[in-house]
Amino acid sequence: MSGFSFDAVAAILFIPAGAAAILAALPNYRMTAAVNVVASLLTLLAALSLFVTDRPAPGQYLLVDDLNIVFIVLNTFVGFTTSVFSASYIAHELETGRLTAPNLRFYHAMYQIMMFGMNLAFVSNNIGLMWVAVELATLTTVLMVGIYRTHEALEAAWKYFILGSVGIALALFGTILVYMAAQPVVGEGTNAMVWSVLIEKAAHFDPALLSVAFIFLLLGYGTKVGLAPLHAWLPDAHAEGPTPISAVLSGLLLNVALYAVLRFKLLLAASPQAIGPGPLMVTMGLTSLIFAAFMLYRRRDIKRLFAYSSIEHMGIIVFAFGMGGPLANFAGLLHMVMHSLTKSAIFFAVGHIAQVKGTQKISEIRGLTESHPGLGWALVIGVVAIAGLPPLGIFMSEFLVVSSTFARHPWLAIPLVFGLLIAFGALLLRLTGLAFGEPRGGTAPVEASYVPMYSHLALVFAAGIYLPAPLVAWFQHVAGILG
Amino acid sequence: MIFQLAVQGAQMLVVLLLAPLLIGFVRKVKARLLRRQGPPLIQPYRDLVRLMRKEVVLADNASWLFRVTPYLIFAATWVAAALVPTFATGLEFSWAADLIVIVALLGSARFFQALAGMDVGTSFGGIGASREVMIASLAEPAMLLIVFSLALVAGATQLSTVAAFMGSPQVGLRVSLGMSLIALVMVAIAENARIPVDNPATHLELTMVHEAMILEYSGRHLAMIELATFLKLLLYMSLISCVFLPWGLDDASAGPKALAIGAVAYLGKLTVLAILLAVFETAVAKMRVFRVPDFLGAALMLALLGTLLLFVSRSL
Amino acid sequence: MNSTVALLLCGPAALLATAVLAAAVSRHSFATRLVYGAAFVISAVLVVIVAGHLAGNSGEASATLPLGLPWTGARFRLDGLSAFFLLVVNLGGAIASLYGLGYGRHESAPHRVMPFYPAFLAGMNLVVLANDAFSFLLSWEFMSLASWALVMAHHRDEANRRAGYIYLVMASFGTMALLLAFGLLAGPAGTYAFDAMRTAHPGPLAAGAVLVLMLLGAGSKAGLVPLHAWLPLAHPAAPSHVSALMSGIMTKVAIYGFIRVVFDLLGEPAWWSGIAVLLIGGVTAVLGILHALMEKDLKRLLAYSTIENIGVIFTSLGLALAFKANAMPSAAALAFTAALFHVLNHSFFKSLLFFGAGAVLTSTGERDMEKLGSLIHRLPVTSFVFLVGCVSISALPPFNGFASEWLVFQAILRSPELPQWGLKVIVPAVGGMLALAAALAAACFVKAFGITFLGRARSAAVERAHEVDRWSLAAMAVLAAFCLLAGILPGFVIDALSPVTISLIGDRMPVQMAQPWLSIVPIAESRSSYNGLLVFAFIAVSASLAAFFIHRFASHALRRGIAWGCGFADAAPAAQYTAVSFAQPIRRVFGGFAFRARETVDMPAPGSLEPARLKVDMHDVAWEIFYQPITGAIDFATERLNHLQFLTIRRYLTLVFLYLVILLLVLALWP
Amino acid sequence: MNGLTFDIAHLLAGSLVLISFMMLYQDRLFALINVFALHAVMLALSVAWQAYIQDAHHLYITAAIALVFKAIVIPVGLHRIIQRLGIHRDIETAVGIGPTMLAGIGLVTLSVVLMLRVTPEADPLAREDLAFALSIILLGLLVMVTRRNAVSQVVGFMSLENGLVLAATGAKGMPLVVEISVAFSILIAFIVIGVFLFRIRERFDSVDIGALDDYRGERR
Repeated sequence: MSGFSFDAVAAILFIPAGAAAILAALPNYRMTAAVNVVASLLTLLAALSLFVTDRPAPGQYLLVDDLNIVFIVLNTFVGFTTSVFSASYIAHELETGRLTAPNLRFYHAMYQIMMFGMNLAFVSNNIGLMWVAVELATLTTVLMVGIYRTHEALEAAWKYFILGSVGIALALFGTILVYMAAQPVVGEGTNAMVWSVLIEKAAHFDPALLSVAFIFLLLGYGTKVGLAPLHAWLPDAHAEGPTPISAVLSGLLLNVALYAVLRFKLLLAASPQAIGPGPLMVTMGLTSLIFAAFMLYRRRDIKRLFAYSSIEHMGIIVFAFGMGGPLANFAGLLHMVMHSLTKSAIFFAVGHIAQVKGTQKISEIRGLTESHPGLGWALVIGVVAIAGLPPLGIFMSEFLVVSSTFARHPWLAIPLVFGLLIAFGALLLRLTGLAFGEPRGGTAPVEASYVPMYSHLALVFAAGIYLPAPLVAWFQHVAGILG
Repeated sequence: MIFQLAVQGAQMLVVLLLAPLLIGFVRKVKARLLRRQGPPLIQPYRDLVRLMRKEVVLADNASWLFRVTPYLIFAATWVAAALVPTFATGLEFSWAADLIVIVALLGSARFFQALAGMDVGTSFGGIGASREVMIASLAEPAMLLIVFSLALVAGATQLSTVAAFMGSPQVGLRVSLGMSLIALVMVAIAENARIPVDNPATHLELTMVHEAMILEYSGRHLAMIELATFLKLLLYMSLISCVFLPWGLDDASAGPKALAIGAVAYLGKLTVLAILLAVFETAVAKMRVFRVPDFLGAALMLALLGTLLLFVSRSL
Repeated sequence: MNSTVALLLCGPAALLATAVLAAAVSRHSFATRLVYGAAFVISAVLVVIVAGHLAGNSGEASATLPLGLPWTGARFRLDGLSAFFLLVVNLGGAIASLYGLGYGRHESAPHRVMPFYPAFLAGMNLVVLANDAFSFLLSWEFMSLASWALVMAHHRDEANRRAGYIYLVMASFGTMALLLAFGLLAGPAGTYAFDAMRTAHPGPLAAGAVLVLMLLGAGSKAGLVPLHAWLPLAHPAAPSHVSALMSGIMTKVAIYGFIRVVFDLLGEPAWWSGIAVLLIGGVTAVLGILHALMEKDLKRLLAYSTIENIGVIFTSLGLALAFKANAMPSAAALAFTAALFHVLNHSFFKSLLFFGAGAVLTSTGERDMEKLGSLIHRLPVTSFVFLVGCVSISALPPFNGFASEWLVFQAILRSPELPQWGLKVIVPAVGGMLALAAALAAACFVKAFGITFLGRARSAAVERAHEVDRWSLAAMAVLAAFCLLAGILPGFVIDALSPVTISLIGDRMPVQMAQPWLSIVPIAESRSSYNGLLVFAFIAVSASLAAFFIHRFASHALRRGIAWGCGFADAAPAAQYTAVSFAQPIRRVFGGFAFRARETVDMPAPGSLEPARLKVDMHDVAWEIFYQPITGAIDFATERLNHLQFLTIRRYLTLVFLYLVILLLVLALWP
Repeated sequence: MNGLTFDIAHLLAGSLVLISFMMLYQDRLFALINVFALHAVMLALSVAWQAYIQDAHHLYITAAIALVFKAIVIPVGLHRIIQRLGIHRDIETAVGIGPTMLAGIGLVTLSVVLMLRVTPEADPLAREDLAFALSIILLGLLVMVTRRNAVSQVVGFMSLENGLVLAATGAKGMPLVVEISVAFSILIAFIVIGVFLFRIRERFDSVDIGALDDYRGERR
């Protein structure tokens, strides 16, 4: 049986890779879009099969364990829905001539490569391999952000590229340091880079070396997570790239980087003398939260607005993991999943809105619930969810984070609540402008599939009311691992 | 039981009959103080009867409210007056309402009077109403604070109990009681639209408050309202006398002899108070409307001070 | 899984189903009847069930659903307190739905009202039923969300959008405060079930923090000064039957939350906790009614007067706290009963008044009193029931408002027995504030009724006005009847409240129905007593006697004529007193400190023809002290931080670099 | 290992740091590029030496890449592109040379202090090597943030990356070193091409990032 389940892991990697090869060859864009959707669906199915089949024994390079399995499923799921969304989105782009057929071929191929990179990052059992995978995913997104070739798009991509490369370098140095910390204990060679080995022996590693390593890793991967003050690339990349990519960036790539940080946090937690990662992460989380909350107010571009809200939520998540403890970790995981679903749903809606209104300027979009009820109410629900109002999922995680934090360290809860409120005010202010009032801007009918965004929102709603027991058990288990 | 009811009924009639006489007496004394002959004592009765006989001239757009109000005012005031011990405490229905309720009854009378003032839609009614509620908004809290301090002393808001307690030797002389008395007098003056707050005899619309409200009334309606105002004056006087001069008051069940003493004492007190009022009114001049808040604010402060000082005097 | 609770939970479920249904059919013509009819039936059924439970005095019942927070589950519980508030909520809901049956037809955007209306009712029901922190907060915020959607129903109006925005921001501020409070009560282990919180008593510091947080959280929803800013904006913005629910019912749900935590979960209060609540309540009462007096928009006036009544309720709650802390259960029971009684009464007459305002709005299209007047001729029934509402809310005997305020004063009169000097002195002062508020309330509603319904018509809109539909009238008539009944038979209510006081205070007021002549006696007859029924009878009898005798024996002749205008026949209606001019004397007296009001008169030179002008500028002090600085600070911060969006790549790199170096330094200096 | 091998490795690494310092006070583009070429050569040497003492033959490939690609191809390419685009040859500094040098010294001390906290029983060669690598990385970053025009920033980035390679090779028996160095070379190629030809050229007259940055996300 293990043979088959290894196939599952292999499928998760090879389906996107193969699809990418095919897509690069296919000329017709309809077909490429279709292939893209199908490939994503297959990948999702393969990922789901991981639940039913028993997992492979951790090898030198690949690993499936409690921590990454739901990351994988979430990743492939959002990847699939996004591919559906992008099919209708890109079609419109092609009509309006913002993109050409060759662009699209490139775009779809890149999409699958990116999925491949992210899946690889999740399943890799080797810190070096993970590094390579994360960078692969990053570079592909850089290329896709620049795909419109407009002045702004190119500059956004360039900014992303430069800052990203520095992040890459720092992360690599951290990885090397980890290896050097492990090498005296584990011995030379690949073993010193294998998770399952490292985590066992972590207690004997040199704490000082590990601490330095963690700082580099936190900064390196933190750049990808978009933590302030390393966030600079994120808003522009979201705003200027094609909306499906914004959705994937916010919904998935940030998670990939976060996953990496979590892995190394585990390593550090296992080595008592090293610096506690908690305070660092709490500080960075609060900084990002409050900073992003204030930045939300002056945004004029709708996609950039939600990009900043992603920064804010990454801040919350990192804060939660920094707090640690069963409740906070549980909340962090929950929040991460909920944020991926909600934020990608919001970007789906925003994408169609920008297409029907023909602009991304917040000031030129008004009264959506009048002119386009389907999109408008989807946006309302999405923003209400992202703002942490019940009965949607994020409310539960924020409830847990805030209350547990206040019970343990009241003085940390105050800035947290402060940031949440500031962000709430900004989001609601913009929402009131966008969704209500005298309709303004184009009133062209939408040719969009509501399925992706409403399915996401439905999931978020369901999670806010009821979490299925197995999911809870899994979350609690992982929360336990995270300590 | 029958006797009790009889006493209660007697009280209701007494206040009703005595009220115009009291007014007449006050006017007489004032006239004498001004070296005038003055109207005969029974003049108020004559006025009332004449008004009742006259037809009512009603403004075109007066509503049903305007016509119902006089009777409501009269009824509320009469009930209130009937519940204040005059010549005897512990009447049959005295427990139906304590001092707070009596104040509130007068409040409802005022409420409807102000509405009636606004009903016709002339500016005089408006002036009267708005000034009236302004005065009331200061007089009522003052009154309630007085009630507090009395209740804190006597441990009750039930007038009979209060009177009984004030009659008992355990009261002693208390500074806060003095303050309450002064405050009560000031409130009474304001509530009854007497000089210096308001001038019941004026007929220059702009200077008057109470009269402006009832400017549109005539005939039987006016009679009712006049009677209500008479009753109100009587009410306040008997209130002052039963709380601060409780001598001769006795429980209604004490028998005819005690009641007779009480009645005589009551008449005596009324006379004294009426003379004092007349003297005071002739001695002072009416103040501008916007000086009234200061006047009543003083009453309010006195009452509050009295309440707070109680604790001090208690602790001594 | 208790059957009663299960039954009660079916109510919100059915309401939510109705909401979904409404979303589907809201554009059809039959939707109004369907939705409001369903809401009415459901609420009525709930009323019956709860009333039965209260009457049966059948103790507590609880149930747990496998929803919400996984390891806690969604817990629900029905005890005396929740039963009483369920009664308030569903009674209000039923009557509002009845009103909506008629009013809903005039709705311009039904598809933006009907889906959220049942959801709003469901949310309030769930808040009162919830028995763990998560379900409570979820329902609480859901309630806010639904009402927000209702406020935004007429979203094309800029003012409404602003109202909705401020409302929801304040609401989530309150929720955060509650969240922190529950965090303290739950402790690090995260025991969010109320039953667990009840047993675990926090330390004095934590208890104090929880009290403050509850004042912030529940207070912001109930409208305590200075957290009231959203209320007069949001309540009037919604459709009138929703305004009635928000003002009359939702504020009560907030009070329920306060009572539930402070009296139930928090255990024994500290004596000073009473002082805080007392003072805030008194200030709220006075400032609220002063604001109301200055208003000329009818619905905003009503919203402000809600703030006043909330102040009264909180004052008596504070008294109850003080007495409870000093082990004076009988006095505490008195104060607590007074509070609950006033909760009930306010839900009656405030709904009634908002319905009346709605009727005026539908028949004239005006909310501005300066454009109304003389409606008593056009809307006879409405004006009559509105008058009843005004009398009741002005605390005039024999109506219900007076009964409850009388109880509050009786409770205040027990204050000398308190041991602490602070309380001894503060309580009578607060009593004075309440008296002031009551007197001002009377003034306020003389203005409200006098300007709106009496006098002569101030605009053409009034001429077209005609009486509203039967449903609305029925709803208002029912409420008016309740106001009178609760006023003349307060004993019933007081006795019905005894289980609640027993469960939370441990004592009850003496049995009232045993008293002769149905009068109420809080402590002892020698001390104080009141008999609404008798007073009512006396007034009725003597008034009709007087009328009868005069008409019979004296004269009943009547002649119509023009009003006396100082010799000028029939001045223009504009010459009447307006809402603003009516309030002017009181503004002169109180405006100085309450609003920093300033009057400037520019009088033209003698002989010149241009009119003299009187200009009054007033400030909302609370807004200027508390809210403007915050908005200013946020503005400043965003402006400053916004520069970070516009740096060059090199500068961003510098940020990263500096951050790295700092972290490395920290590490280097790490011991 | 015997002292000599250690000293040589030490010498090479130290000289790399020295060359990084030299970069800090270059004020002409060509000079900077030449110095970078020297840096690359030195890197190649030390990598080769590491390959020799660890007798890990795959490291020779890394050394070769460093030599060919970084020491020859890139510098030549930069020279020619500068001439073609006619960039003026001076380096605009955001921070003066003097302060930059001081900062550099500070950074080196910092990295040494940090790395000496590593427990002494760790391999001394590794410790020294890491200390040097870290200081090279920090200096490279310093060049990037204190120089205004793109060429010098790219050079800074490349020297940073040299530091990484040094660290990677210094780590005994670390797998994937070759792959990583290849990956990085490609990355750098991307950057260089990206800057000069592929995108920026067709949009802007100058490659000065300042011009790039006149677009800052949102127009004010």
